[in-house]
Amino acid sequence: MLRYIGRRILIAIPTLIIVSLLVFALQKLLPGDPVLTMAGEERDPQVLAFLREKYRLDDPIPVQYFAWIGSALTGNLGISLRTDIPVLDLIMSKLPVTLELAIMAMIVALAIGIPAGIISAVRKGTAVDYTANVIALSGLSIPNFWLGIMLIMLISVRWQLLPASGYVPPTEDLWLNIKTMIMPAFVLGTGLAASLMRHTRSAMLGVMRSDYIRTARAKGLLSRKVILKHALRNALVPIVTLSTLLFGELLAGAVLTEQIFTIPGFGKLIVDAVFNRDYAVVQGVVLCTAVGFIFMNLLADVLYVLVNPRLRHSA
Amino acid sequence: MGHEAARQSPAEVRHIGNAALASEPPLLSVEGLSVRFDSAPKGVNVVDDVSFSVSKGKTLCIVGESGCGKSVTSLALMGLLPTPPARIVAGSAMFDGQDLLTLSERERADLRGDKMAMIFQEPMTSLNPAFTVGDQIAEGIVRHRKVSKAEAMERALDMLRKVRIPAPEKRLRAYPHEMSGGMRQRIMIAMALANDPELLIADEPTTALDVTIQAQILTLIRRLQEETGTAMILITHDLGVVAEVADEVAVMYAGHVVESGPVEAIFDDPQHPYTIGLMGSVPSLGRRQGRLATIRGTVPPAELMPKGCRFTPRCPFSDTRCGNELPPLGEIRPGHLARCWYAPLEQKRGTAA
Amino acid sequence: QTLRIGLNEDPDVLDPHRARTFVGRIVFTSLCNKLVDITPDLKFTPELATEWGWGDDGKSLTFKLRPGVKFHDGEPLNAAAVKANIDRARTLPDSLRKSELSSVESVDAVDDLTVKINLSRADATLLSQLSDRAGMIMSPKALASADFAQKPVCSGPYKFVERVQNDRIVLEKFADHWDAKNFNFDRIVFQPIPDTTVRLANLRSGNLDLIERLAPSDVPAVKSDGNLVFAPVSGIGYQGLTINTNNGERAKSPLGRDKRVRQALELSIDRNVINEVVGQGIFPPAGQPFPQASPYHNPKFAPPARDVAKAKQLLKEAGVDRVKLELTFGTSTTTQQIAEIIQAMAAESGFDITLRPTEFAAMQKEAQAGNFDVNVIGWSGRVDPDGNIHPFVSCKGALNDGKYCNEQVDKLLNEARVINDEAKRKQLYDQAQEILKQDLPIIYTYYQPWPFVQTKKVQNFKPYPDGMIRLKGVKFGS
Amino acid sequence: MTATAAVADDVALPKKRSRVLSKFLKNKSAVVGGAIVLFFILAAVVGPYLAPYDPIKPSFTSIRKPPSELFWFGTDELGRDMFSRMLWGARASIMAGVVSVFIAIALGVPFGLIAGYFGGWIDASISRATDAMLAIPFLIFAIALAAFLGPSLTNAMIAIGLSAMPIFIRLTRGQVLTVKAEDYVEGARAIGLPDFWIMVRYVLPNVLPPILVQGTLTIATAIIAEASLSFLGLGQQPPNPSWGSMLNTAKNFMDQAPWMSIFPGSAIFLIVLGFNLLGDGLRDALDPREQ
Amino acid sequence: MSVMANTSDIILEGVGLKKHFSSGGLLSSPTVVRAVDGVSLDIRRGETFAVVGESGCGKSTLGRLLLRLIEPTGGDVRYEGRSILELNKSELRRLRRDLQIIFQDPFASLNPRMNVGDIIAEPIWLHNLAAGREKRERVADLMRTVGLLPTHSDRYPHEFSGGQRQRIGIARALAGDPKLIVGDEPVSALDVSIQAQIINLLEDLKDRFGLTLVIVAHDLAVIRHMSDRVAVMYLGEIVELSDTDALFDNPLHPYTQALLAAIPIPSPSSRQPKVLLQGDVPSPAAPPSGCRFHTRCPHARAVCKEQHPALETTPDGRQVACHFWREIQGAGAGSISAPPPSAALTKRLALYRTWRERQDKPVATSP
Ligand SMILES: Nc1ncnc2c1ncn2[C@@H]1O[C@H](COP(=O)(O)OP(=O)(O)OP(=O)(O)O)[C@@H](O)[C@H]1O
Ligand SMILES: Nc1ncnc2c1ncn2[C@@H]1O[C@H](COP(=O)(O)OP(=O)(O)OP(=O)(O)O)[C@@H](O)[C@H]1O
Ligand SMILES: [Mg+2]
Ligand SMILES: [Mg+2]
Repeated sequence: MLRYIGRRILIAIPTLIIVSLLVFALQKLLPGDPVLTMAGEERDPQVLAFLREKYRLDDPIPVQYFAWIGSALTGNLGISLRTDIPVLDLIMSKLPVTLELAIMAMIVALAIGIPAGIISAVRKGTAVDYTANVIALSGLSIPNFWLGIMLIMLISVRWQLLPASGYVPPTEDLWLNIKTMIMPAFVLGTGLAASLMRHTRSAMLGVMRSDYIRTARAKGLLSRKVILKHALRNALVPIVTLSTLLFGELLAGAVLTEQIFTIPGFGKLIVDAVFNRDYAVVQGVVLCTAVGFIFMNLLADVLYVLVNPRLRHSA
Repeated sequence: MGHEAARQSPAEVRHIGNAALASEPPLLSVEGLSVRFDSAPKGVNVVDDVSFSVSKGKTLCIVGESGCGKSVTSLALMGLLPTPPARIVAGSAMFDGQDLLTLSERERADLRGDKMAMIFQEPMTSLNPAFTVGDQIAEGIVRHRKVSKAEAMERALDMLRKVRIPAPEKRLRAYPHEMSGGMRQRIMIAMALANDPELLIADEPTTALDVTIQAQILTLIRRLQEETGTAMILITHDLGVVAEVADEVAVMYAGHVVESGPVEAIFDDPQHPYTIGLMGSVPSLGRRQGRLATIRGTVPPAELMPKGCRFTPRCPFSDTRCGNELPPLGEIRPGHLARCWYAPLEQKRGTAA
Repeated sequence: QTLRIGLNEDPDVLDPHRARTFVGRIVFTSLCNKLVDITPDLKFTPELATEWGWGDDGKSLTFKLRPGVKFHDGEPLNAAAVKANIDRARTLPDSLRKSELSSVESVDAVDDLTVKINLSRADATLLSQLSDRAGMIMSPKALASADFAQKPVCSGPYKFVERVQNDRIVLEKFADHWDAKNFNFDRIVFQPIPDTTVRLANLRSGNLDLIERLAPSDVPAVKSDGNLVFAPVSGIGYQGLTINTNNGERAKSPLGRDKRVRQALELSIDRNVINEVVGQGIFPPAGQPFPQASPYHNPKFAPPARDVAKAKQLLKEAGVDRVKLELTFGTSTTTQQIAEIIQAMAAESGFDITLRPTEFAAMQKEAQAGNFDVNVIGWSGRVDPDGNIHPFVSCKGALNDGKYCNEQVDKLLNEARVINDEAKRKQLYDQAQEILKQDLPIIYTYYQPWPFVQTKKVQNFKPYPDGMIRLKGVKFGS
Repeated sequence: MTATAAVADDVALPKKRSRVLSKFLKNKSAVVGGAIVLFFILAAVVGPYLAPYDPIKPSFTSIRKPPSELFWFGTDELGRDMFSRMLWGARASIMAGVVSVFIAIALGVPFGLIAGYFGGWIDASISRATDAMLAIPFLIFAIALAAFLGPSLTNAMIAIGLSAMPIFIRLTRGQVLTVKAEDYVEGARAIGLPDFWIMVRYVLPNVLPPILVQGTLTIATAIIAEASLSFLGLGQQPPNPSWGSMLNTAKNFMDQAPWMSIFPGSAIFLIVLGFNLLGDGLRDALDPREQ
Repeated sequence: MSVMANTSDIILEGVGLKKHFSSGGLLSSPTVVRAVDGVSLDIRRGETFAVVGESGCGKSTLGRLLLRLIEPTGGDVRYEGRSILELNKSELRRLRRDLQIIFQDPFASLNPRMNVGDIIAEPIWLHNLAAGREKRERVADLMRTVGLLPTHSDRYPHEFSGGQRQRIGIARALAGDPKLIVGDEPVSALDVSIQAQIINLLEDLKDRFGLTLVIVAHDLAVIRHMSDRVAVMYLGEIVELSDTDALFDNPLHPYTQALLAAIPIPSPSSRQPKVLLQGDVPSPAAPPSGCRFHTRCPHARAVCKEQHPALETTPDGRQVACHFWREIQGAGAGSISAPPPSAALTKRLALYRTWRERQDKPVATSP
């Protein structure tokens, strides 16, 4: 197992190198001049020159790249061009926020997706199945930003039930924290619930067709037990794997959700950074999400092995 | 039940025949079982008017080509047919004095794995990969017996010993993937027999196995049957297997039982053209005897299925009547029935027409 | 008591010398005191300096400092501190205040409470610069630390507590402030919420007490909401169209070469429609860079009424039938609506306008490179008239994207910079405007308003034309 | 006996011509999805000819009018007829979905095919690059690309297409690995068919169905992505409408003019739903395991 | 059965063939599966050569090695005396015409997206054997040859039954005028009645086109019926190679003996208890030392565990790999004495054949 993980990590290295190249190239390609953005309304030429020098923006691109990679390898991701805050600090302070959002959204998605998937697989072809499908697909089909604003208008403004936006650290006020996160988590989670539901459904359908389900029924087990023990247990293998991979999608979804609900997380950080041409932040954050993504992939594979006795024992 | 009726249906004839052979009433007696699938064209049942019976301690073999309805028949008996699309449209199956087909789902579930058990064809996929073998055997015991999990495990261990699995204590905690096909089929057998069923249905239990392993499994099944006196329905398409284990044989073709009777009668004196063609199609193990006698063509698809004898398009002896009128399951000799207008063939088709 | 303020964006570095954003100035207003402040009618008023005076020939400026003022870290605010700050603003490599203080030659701490600023040339704009970030005084002791921007230490009525980027900036009442009794809140929380709809939603749901820059489209809704108070003020900034008259290849178009075409464009635009349709009445039409509140405003340069016939006539004179041009603007709903309206209106007199929304960072670069025909630009405005005109139309102006260059205009504007006499300056600006009105390097469209909205709970809030939030006297009603 | 006698063995063939089609038609959700998609495509094609008003020209006398007989879907903030704009916007939105997915497939499938078929270092390099692209969140990638290319609908389509490409590379590659192991591919090698032809005639047609299914699902994603890019100003350019950009403007008028968001919002919802249903239906219809 | 071919005329020869798969190693260290481990054999022109053995013993791998569909780890394959491993591209293409393969699974072995006409025409197109009308005629001919209706050439594989698909596969194999066809379990997946049809068809084709057949199978009855010589494989090695009749009459290797003993005999009257092989086939990834069969062999002795027996040639020209073949001869022999069918069955089969032939006739004369 360790060996396997080791190999997977080795494979991740070239991926990370390509990611770093991609990120670097991508933002060099972005139109606009970070210094102009930084220099503010007055655009003092002296200041422009100074900033160019300071952030080595006049160096040849390869030099810039290696300088960045060099310091990144020592754990120094540079400082934000906009606010002077070290990028690592930014990442560290935003990560928990996005993670909280992602986890809560995941809970929403799981809580909706899995039961709905099971029910619609078991009741395949019935009205229940179609209803569950359409509801799940609705989650997927409504643009996040629209749903978000609708919810704010309705729940926060009209009914004044939940705070409209913002973020309160759980350490400060847990209840308020949860209250602020409910809507964003719901918006983000419903999008994922659909795909989770679809996958659960098809995994369940696949499993329900398999011979060992027939065996279980031949033993006289009752439907409930057959479904919840024999079928679900096996269907969980692909679902668990998928759920970890969905974190990537969560992160992407978080970009817009955080934008709408003004949640100071990763998504907002990176979008702002892209628009402000805050190179150091863009590079650092994308690299960090890429590492996260690769880690999630690895986790998915490991989980796959762990929940799958067939593989677990050969480990 | 049919016995009170004055008119004798072919099935009743066969019953009398059976009764003449076996002293006690059959454990299971199926009559006129018909199953259809929603997708099939109207009037074409995958299993049509199938009747047979099995007595305690005896083995009934059902043979026939792939798709002829063997599995559907057995699943119908176990109550495991997917409904929809499958639907039992007629028939009765008396088991231990009750008609299986009229029981509620709950009652069927109570019977399943208890008084009647089943072994499936695919040992590789019929065990749940997520649970240990012991767990899967014990589960069935806990379901039907008032025992604790530990007691059930104890019983599972006994069963492993019974099916001759080496190092049973260790195997109890093993997962299915850690075992070979033959081993898994033994587990399946252990699972099926764990509650001492009165009837065991084995659906092609050895088809997926190598010859040497097949021989081991067949021997095992036969021995266990002798020990427990369980009645068995064994489904196969291998005439060799039939010859080795059967007491009674039912030959199925496209959903009909075309011939049935004691194993010797079927092998030594086959009556239905399909049975004869089947025998001619099997290469002999002795020195080569020339070309194989073949059955022409393939089973027609449901929409082209003849109204009468379903073997008509492939039968060398057939004529127009065959295609239009379904021949009765006529008694050739006591207990030996054939569904053919021209049986016995020498008499009715002996001279080249 | 906590006052929650919704900002339009997240401020940048919290170091007045290096900061560049408008919202940053809003935060600094509560955090840092400056030498002088302004009144709502743009007069200078004492803050850290109690009095000031120009020296001979306007080549020096002397401030008398308020006694007993303390920084948030307890250090005393004295002449030395002021000198240190102004020197820092002039010399720090990445100071953005350098050009603002370019006339300053040296600073003398005459005594503990007297500072004399010596100039290399007379500079009429200096006082206004010192009423803004260049005049904010930070604790010299704190300045020594490398991460000042993370924990700014000033002498304003509120001191810095914490900042979570993109989320909030928290200030806390500074009890030792010289005017502490006039500041009523214990805490101020600034929350950047870029989406106007969401910002307003937060105000309505009670999460915020005050927001800046309401979207004009929400004006009717706010006005009809009994819980909210709409507090707009016409700003000192403006919105306009910068025309590429002299910057690279793209200036060589009929529009860039011929002022008649530009005049035709101006005549095609009905500023009142923009005001009513997009601005919901808070976008007063502009025809010059100086706001109505400014003494330099001249009614003579009022915007012309729309006149399609005349516009067509001008185009004919210029020898063009239809003019193709691209209108570049930053991605915002309001700007987009204006662009769409201009496109539709100008089409009637013969302009085929393609619209090109560009995100801000890219737009700036393109503008500098001359890669545009017409840019929609906005200017937040400066108290001194120079700030609203000089950088934009002088030949070397840092913000002169169209590279308009007219020696006479340059001469007039430079002259106006060094004269302290208001009447004389006004004359010079009028002369410049006379020329600009003909040449039209910039077509002014409307004055940038600062539409604030507050809940009814907030009392005594007075919006200033510079868009800053001054909390003196502001309090919660019962 | 002569071999021709064997003809006699051939009795009759089952008639099972359009099994896929009939399975598809039996699948209710697929049919509903297909109908929705068809309806919208029709609207996109002929809609502009049916539009009662100019979708671009503002009319300052009819600003933000609620739906009425004159303006079925009401008017927008510049007095333009929402119904006409919806019809025109359909074209942009559907194009955005279809074209970007077309780009993703046209680029992704060949890469996946080559990676899966040849394996080795070719596979390794393509796969690592794919991983890298997948590791950057989809929307971030699309935003950065669109910003680089400059805001326009075409560029948004390219950006979305490129961002969606790695999914197709990965899917194709995985699919190729399965198909490559099939006997019929080995049979093709056995008759000496060159690799190129094996890829074109054997592998490609057999990997295509799941890719087409994924394609319809990605169209849905792409339509939303265009809306999101519009939300950030990187999609369809004004004054031309796309549902995404209309929605983006409309959200500022959510209170005063709800119709401005309800119609484009529902249209996006419906068409995305339609494509999703269609994709799911196709999946079932093309899956031999499904009944 | 008569050996038609000249013994010295060897068409295809495998010399010390080896194929090792380094498998997976997903979680553990990679394991090497010795699927084929040092197999030498020669196939004579015109004969039917059978390879038999339990699942996983390497039969299919051997079949593919002989056609160079996979590259051997070691050893050589000679076709008409020439190593096929050294062929250049165009020569290899030419070789692909001569050597063909038919697969076990009739459902997986045809491209589901090509119609039958195209499938069969592909080799003709590829090797430029014919074009246009001529090509279509050849396809029609081939279809008739294997017993399909040429009018069905525009149908797709899924519209055919298993047996018919197998015929399509055979037609495709025949399209390039091959000299030798490898059948990898060509009838195992078929029903008994269809299996008989295909067996007959293969025999007819073999006679008609003078083909050499290599049949990989595990059904011993089929092998006995079809083949001239048989190679018995166990865990990647040949343990016995002999003329078919000799092998069935007097199996030399204990494994062959066990294999024969395990076959169920289709005659209920001759039921008898059997001596059965115990245990399972060991994994080819970790084959036992010495004689690979020693773990299951009833005659195993100490030396079997240590020494690997060579494949030696017996005086009567058979080959066997067992240290003790001389001593255990006949230990399992005669087990396969299927009793003659009953008189009634014989009579009725004869009647059936007569009617069956009559049934075919009218069709055979029709165009
Ligand atoms: N779920 C189903 N829906 C529709 N038709 C079915 C279904 N299951 C089985 N059938 C049809 O019923 C017929 C009988 O199938 P069954 O499985 O009983 O055959 P079998 O005799 O067991 O064949 P085999 O030897 O291949 O196991 C077949 O033609 C099959 O196509
Ligand atoms: N491509 C491959 N990669 C790894 N291992 C393989 C591969 N092909 C075959 N093997 C292994 O080689 C061994 C021999 O396989 P082969 O297919 O030749 O057996 P076989 O005798 O044809 O069996 P069967 O009767 O099941 O078809 C098996 O253990 C198999 O798992
Ligand atoms: Mg079956
Ligand atoms: Mg094989």
